Amino acid sequence: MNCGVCTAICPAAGYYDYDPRVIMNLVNDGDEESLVEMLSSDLIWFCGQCMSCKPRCPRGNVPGALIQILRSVSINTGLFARSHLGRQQLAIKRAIGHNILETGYCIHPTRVDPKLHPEQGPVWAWMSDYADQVYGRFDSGYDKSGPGLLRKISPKALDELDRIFEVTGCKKLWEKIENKVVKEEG
Amino acid sequence: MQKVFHPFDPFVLLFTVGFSFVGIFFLYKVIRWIERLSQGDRELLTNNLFTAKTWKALGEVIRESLLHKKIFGINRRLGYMHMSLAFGWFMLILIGNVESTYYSGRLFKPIYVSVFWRFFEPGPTFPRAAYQPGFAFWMDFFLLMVLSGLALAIVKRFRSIWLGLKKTTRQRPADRWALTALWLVFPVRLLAESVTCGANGTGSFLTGSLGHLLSSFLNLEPLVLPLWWSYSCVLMIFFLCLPFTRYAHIPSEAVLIFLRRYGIRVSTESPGYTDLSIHACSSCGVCIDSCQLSDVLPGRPIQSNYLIKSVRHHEYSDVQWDCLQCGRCEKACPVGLELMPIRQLSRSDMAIGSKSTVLGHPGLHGQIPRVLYFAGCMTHLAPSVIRSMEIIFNQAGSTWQFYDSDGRACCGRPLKLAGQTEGANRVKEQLQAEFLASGAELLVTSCPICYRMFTEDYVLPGMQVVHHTQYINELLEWERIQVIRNNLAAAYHEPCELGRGSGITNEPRQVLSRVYKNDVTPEIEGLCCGGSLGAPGLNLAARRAVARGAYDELTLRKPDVLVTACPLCKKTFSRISEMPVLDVAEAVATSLTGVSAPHEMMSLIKTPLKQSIVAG
Amino acid sequence: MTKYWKEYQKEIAGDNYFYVRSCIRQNFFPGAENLFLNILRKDLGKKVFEDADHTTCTGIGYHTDIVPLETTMTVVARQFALMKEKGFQNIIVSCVTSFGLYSEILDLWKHQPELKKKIAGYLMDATGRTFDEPANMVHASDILYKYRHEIAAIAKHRLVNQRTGQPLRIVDHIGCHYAKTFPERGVGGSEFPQVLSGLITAWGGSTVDYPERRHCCGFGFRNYLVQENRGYSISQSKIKLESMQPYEPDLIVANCPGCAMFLDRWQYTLEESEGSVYGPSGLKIPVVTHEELAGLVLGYDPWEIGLQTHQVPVEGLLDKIGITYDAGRKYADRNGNLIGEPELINQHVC
Amino acid sequence: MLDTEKYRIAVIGAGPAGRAAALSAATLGVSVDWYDKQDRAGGKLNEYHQLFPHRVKPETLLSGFRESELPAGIKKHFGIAVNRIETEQAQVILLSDNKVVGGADAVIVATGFDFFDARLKEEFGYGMYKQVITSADLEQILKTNPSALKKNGADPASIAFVHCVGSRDQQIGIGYCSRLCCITGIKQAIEVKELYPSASVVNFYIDIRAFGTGYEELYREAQEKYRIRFIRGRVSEASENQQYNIVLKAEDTLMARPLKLTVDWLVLLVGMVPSCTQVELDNKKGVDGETGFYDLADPLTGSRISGQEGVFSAGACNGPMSIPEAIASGRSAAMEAFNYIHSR
Amino acid sequence: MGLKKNFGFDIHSGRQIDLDRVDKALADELSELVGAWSACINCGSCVATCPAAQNGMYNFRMLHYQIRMRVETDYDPSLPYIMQRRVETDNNLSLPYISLEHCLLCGKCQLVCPRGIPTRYLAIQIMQKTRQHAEGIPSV
Repeated sequence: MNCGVCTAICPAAGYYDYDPRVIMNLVNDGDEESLVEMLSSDLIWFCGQCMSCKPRCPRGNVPGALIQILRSVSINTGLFARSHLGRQQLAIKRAIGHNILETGYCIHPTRVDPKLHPEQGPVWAWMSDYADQVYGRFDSGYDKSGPGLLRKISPKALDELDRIFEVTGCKKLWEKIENKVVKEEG
Repeated sequence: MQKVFHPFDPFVLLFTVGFSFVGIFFLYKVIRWIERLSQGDRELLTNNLFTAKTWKALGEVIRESLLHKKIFGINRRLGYMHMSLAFGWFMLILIGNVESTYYSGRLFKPIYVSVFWRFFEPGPTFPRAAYQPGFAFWMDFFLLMVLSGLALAIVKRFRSIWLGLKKTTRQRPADRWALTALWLVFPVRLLAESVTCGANGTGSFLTGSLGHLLSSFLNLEPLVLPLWWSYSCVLMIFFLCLPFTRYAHIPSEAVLIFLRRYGIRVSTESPGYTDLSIHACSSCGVCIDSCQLSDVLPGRPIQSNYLIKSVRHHEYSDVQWDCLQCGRCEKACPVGLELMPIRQLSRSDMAIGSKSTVLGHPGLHGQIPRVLYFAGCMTHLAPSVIRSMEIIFNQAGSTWQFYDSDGRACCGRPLKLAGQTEGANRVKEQLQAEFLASGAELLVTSCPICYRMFTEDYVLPGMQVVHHTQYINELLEWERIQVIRNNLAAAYHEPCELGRGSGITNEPRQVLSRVYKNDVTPEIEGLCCGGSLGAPGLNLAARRAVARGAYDELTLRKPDVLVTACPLCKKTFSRISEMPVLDVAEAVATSLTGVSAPHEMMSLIKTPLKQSIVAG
Repeated sequence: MTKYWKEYQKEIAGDNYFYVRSCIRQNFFPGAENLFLNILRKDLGKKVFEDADHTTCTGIGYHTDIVPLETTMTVVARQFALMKEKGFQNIIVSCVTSFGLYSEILDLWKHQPELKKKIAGYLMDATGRTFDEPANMVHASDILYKYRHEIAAIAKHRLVNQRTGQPLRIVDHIGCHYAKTFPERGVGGSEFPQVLSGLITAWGGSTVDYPERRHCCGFGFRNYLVQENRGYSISQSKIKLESMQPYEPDLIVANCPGCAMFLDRWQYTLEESEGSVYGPSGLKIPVVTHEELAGLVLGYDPWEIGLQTHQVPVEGLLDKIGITYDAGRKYADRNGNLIGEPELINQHVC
Repeated sequence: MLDTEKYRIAVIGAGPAGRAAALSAATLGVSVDWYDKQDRAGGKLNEYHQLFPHRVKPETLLSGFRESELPAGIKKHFGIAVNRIETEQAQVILLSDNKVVGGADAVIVATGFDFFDARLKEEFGYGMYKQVITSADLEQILKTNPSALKKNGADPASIAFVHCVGSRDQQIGIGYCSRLCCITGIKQAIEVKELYPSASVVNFYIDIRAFGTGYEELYREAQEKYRIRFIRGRVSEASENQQYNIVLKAEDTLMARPLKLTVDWLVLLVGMVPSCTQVELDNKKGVDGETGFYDLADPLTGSRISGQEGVFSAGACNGPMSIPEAIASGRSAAMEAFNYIHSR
Repeated sequence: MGLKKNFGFDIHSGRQIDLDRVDKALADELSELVGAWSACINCGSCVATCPAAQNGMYNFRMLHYQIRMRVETDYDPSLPYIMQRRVETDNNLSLPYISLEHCLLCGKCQLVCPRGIPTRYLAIQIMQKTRQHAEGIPSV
């Protein structure tokens, strides 16, 4: 009913030229052309996935979830590579994706380079410089097999993860992202 | 006993001061006016100076500035009032001058001599005195004439209707001073002369007898000088006020007449001429009378003479946005001022330098059309008019194309009417080019506003511009289309822009005479429907009231239908009309032989809009 | 009878938990999770099991749209499988993103059994494991909420300013994915969750209700991970900090590792880039997680629970509460040997 | 000539609908037993300040409730809360807490409605923040002591109204539109503006549903004469700042931009829900599962409650209704009940 | 403020309208002149019939709505709102002025306005007043 509660509390709407309500409209209109236009644009990549919109919508819709769907459509159709923000998927995949399969964690101290993350501040720089001592202080199991803080994930577990990504088609998706973006960028 | 003739008395100084002030002031003014003419206009002036035009102008000056012929046309008494004051006074000066010259024998002498001649030469002490009574008679005669005019003027102040004016102009302080002075001038002169004559036993039927009467019961000698003093004094006051009051029109109007005869017109380029025109307004109040808003918004100073005052005294007010720019006042103005252009100029003070452009693409296609049809933006709100034109075009078998079928084009006049000359020109340039590119020979428009813009501002060599009424009229005359006459009575509402604005008055009525049994249009100057684009400020209620007033006038003679030739007028009337309001095109399209207009259109046209709304 | 979310209490299992860790928490609050386990095991005497083989839930990948839902589901199913194999039914999730994701997955399976079957198939293909849904699934902060009074009973410190005797003014920040997606999974629903304010009040502090209380910290996944997008992230935290500033809070508590990290780090970044400093008398506002808060009141050594890994110094807070600490051991390793210190940030004058 | 004296119709509820039913039945010559849980007639009318759209005092209607003006045929049983109706051999039996309090040939239920409990929309903070009130509260304030709107002695600077609180909202399981909140908001906005001309008054609406005669006119008056601002967008979140003002977050959907506004008072235009003292029937059929209002056998023309003999209903217990509508429905219910008895 | 470190991204307040601080001057002045405009119900008839609006360069409803709601119109009302972008206005003229330059003042909007708002006059007045405000001319 276009009441705008979603936009009202949407962090992205406050920061970007972005309006979840309007996205809902465009999808409801179901006009092919404008849908393609939208999927090829930055528009769908602003959302921060905080889901603040969910508990408010008087019609029980979830704009945030809709965005997820649009994004996966955009990636599967390759339209994502047409927009600047869409192309960022490659960088994210190379970072997070590879973290997951290689370490078993989404992020790992060895992979958050203070130089690339100045905003993390000097304490973080210190932590990664002295990772072994700092993390080791809190858990002797750090980076070792067995349970504990940032334990080394066993090869078996990593292999299982890998298989899961294989069978559930995530690997294919990644290839698509790689190829598409590389092609786009010439 | 021979008296040496060197007439002088201190009191004449007063007059001389005032008179020379006026003289110098206007000398300066005239120079400024001419300076501030555009190059082209100045050339016009010099080229035409020694041609018959000058004589014609002189004639006009006598006709209008002295005899006020036009005002006579409007109302006899009013005419006489203005004439008697202007012409009478002029004659007094003239004869006074002749008389003084004749007796003094000097052609060149101070002006005051002739003005106060009666003082210097009250009695027949000169040779050829025999003629003196003759002069005296004529002087008295014209003095009487002036006094009678004055009487009327005083009546006008208090009972203007008796002079055929519903309203009279409101005064500014300076005006009051001048007015009082002017009113005093002649009675005082009468007294002064009478007393002088009485003391010397001279004078004619007016001064003589009054003097004789007065002398019968008081000693006049001591009164003589004081009275002449006061006469000179009021003259001075009047002259001193004159340049700053409406009385500035006395000299200005004459100058205006000459320049106008030379073909100079109001324009942004010639501020001098505009300023002159503004000074030439006598604020006689004729414009107030001709204005339909005088009744609708009583007391709201919208009318032209107020506009001119505000411009002249730099007192801009939002009020002037209310003017409908129907041009009735312009037509009625006895001084023939170009009131509409002046108003548009005054509006352009707030022009914002519009970047308007006509959007979209012309509905041109394929082969070159002979006729290019330009409906106009307003016509798109009256689609049955467009439909009618289509029927007519096709019936006439003319090769035509619909230029603004996408409803995006605008002629630019609305901008012009709002003072946005610049934007208007930009739009003009654009359309002009596209029209010419179309290669059409004839440009037919359904909108008088566009028509006026096309004819007045556009330059379209090799392309004839007509309003659809003209076009239809020709089609009928050449029998390219035929109509069946019905036995209804129609009244024709003349759109301001079409009739007064563009002088197209006959064609529509000729067309109607073929369609309707009888024409019951009242014989009045065309009224504004109130929908005008000229008046952005006017609120809905006022517009309705104007429309209502015009509608009542138009339907006095009980027509069956009201016919007009402007989509805007049609819309405006439709909203209040008890009877169908048609455009000429609709009237014709629904009476054609050989083709029948679509049913829904017939029904729309047969029932008044109001009813069909109720029904629907 | 009408029920109000505010009074809503969810079901929280009492013992025998299977614990899954959080990527972000391990990285940025390395002391927190072990502290939590210790509190559970030592202070509360509960049974908690941590499986060495459990992995990330891939949540960040999922929310950055590089990992499809089905992949994530299967990974989560694998965690459930591990839980089943170890014979547990109650799962504690450390990460709020994971928690939201687990909730979503369970909800989807509830409504689409065939989807659950499909995932079971995938898991079988990939790992040969089978799984059951947990009987009870809660977030770590829920546990602390459940036992807040017990903790209060054995607490060494109260959240009271020792100098003034006034309760500390504490801002609670609930991770968006804790209850906004599934209000019934959060203590007190989505608008005014009790889970942290419950702890605060139970331990003697007072919560601050400020206009932007329910606003997101601004992680926004891709909006932080890609450097050029980070303006979004920091601007959201700024909105919150600006809004809470007039209340002069002594402390921020967050149950979401991401939120805690950002509210902590962004204070540094905002000072560096804009010179704006928040908190009473221009000292920044310390940010702690729910475990750390519990640890503090229970009297754990601030350096052993990792408070030195916060960018915003906590000493001011410790002094207020009256916790004694050995400044010398702040930057030491587990054997007490000093290691290098982080460079001091250049203090701006504002 | 039929002897209608012996026909007995019970009317439950003494609001506008109940009164209309009772009077009409009496006019038909039937003997009427008139019940109400309160010991005075008028129902919610007693709590209102002004009635839209003509802004008359409710007293003008209440006057008709006076003892003296009741026809002889009506017997009052006020102070009795009938909360169950059973039907046995074409006779209705009225029970209050399982105690029989009366019987009749037919009964007209006119138990009216309750205002939506705004605490259920907790993002607006009703019950938490002092400065957040409902339209019902505001009506009381305006009636009893308008100066209560002043904030520490000063005139309120700004007041915001939120439409559709407890209407058209899946989150709280209320799908229907209460229809009358719009005009209430407009009316109250005008009243507030008249009291405190300096205050800026804003209405946050989704659709303005000014369906009744004179409603649209009042809407326009509010805009043009009183300069009340209407922002198209629903308030999403209300929170309190240190000065105890309410900070609103909404979207101006016409500009497609989120907005923030701080106001002295937030008025929630609460919708209408079935009365909590709604009478219980023999079977569930009589009540609409969705809305909880009574379910009519023939909603287009009739007022007989489906599923139970001899039970009719009138007024807002059938769904949101304006006072004139309720009165009309009361009359028609009486007529229909009469026909029902007569045709037995 | 001391030296600023650049972290490779910008922090900005964003596009949330803060109704607590908006410039009321223009709106109030216009309300005095054309009180009727507050009766607008945003039906869009004016834009539907507007020749200048046809190519989306100009949206009168949005424009005067923004002024009426006293929002600094730093957004181009002519752009479809999903792609609104901040617009740099030259010679510190506010946006209505810039976009009103597309208005042809044809007055069709006035004929179709269901609330009878004198839109054409409104347009002219907005042109004037925004101009005056931009040039700092005290209004008459």
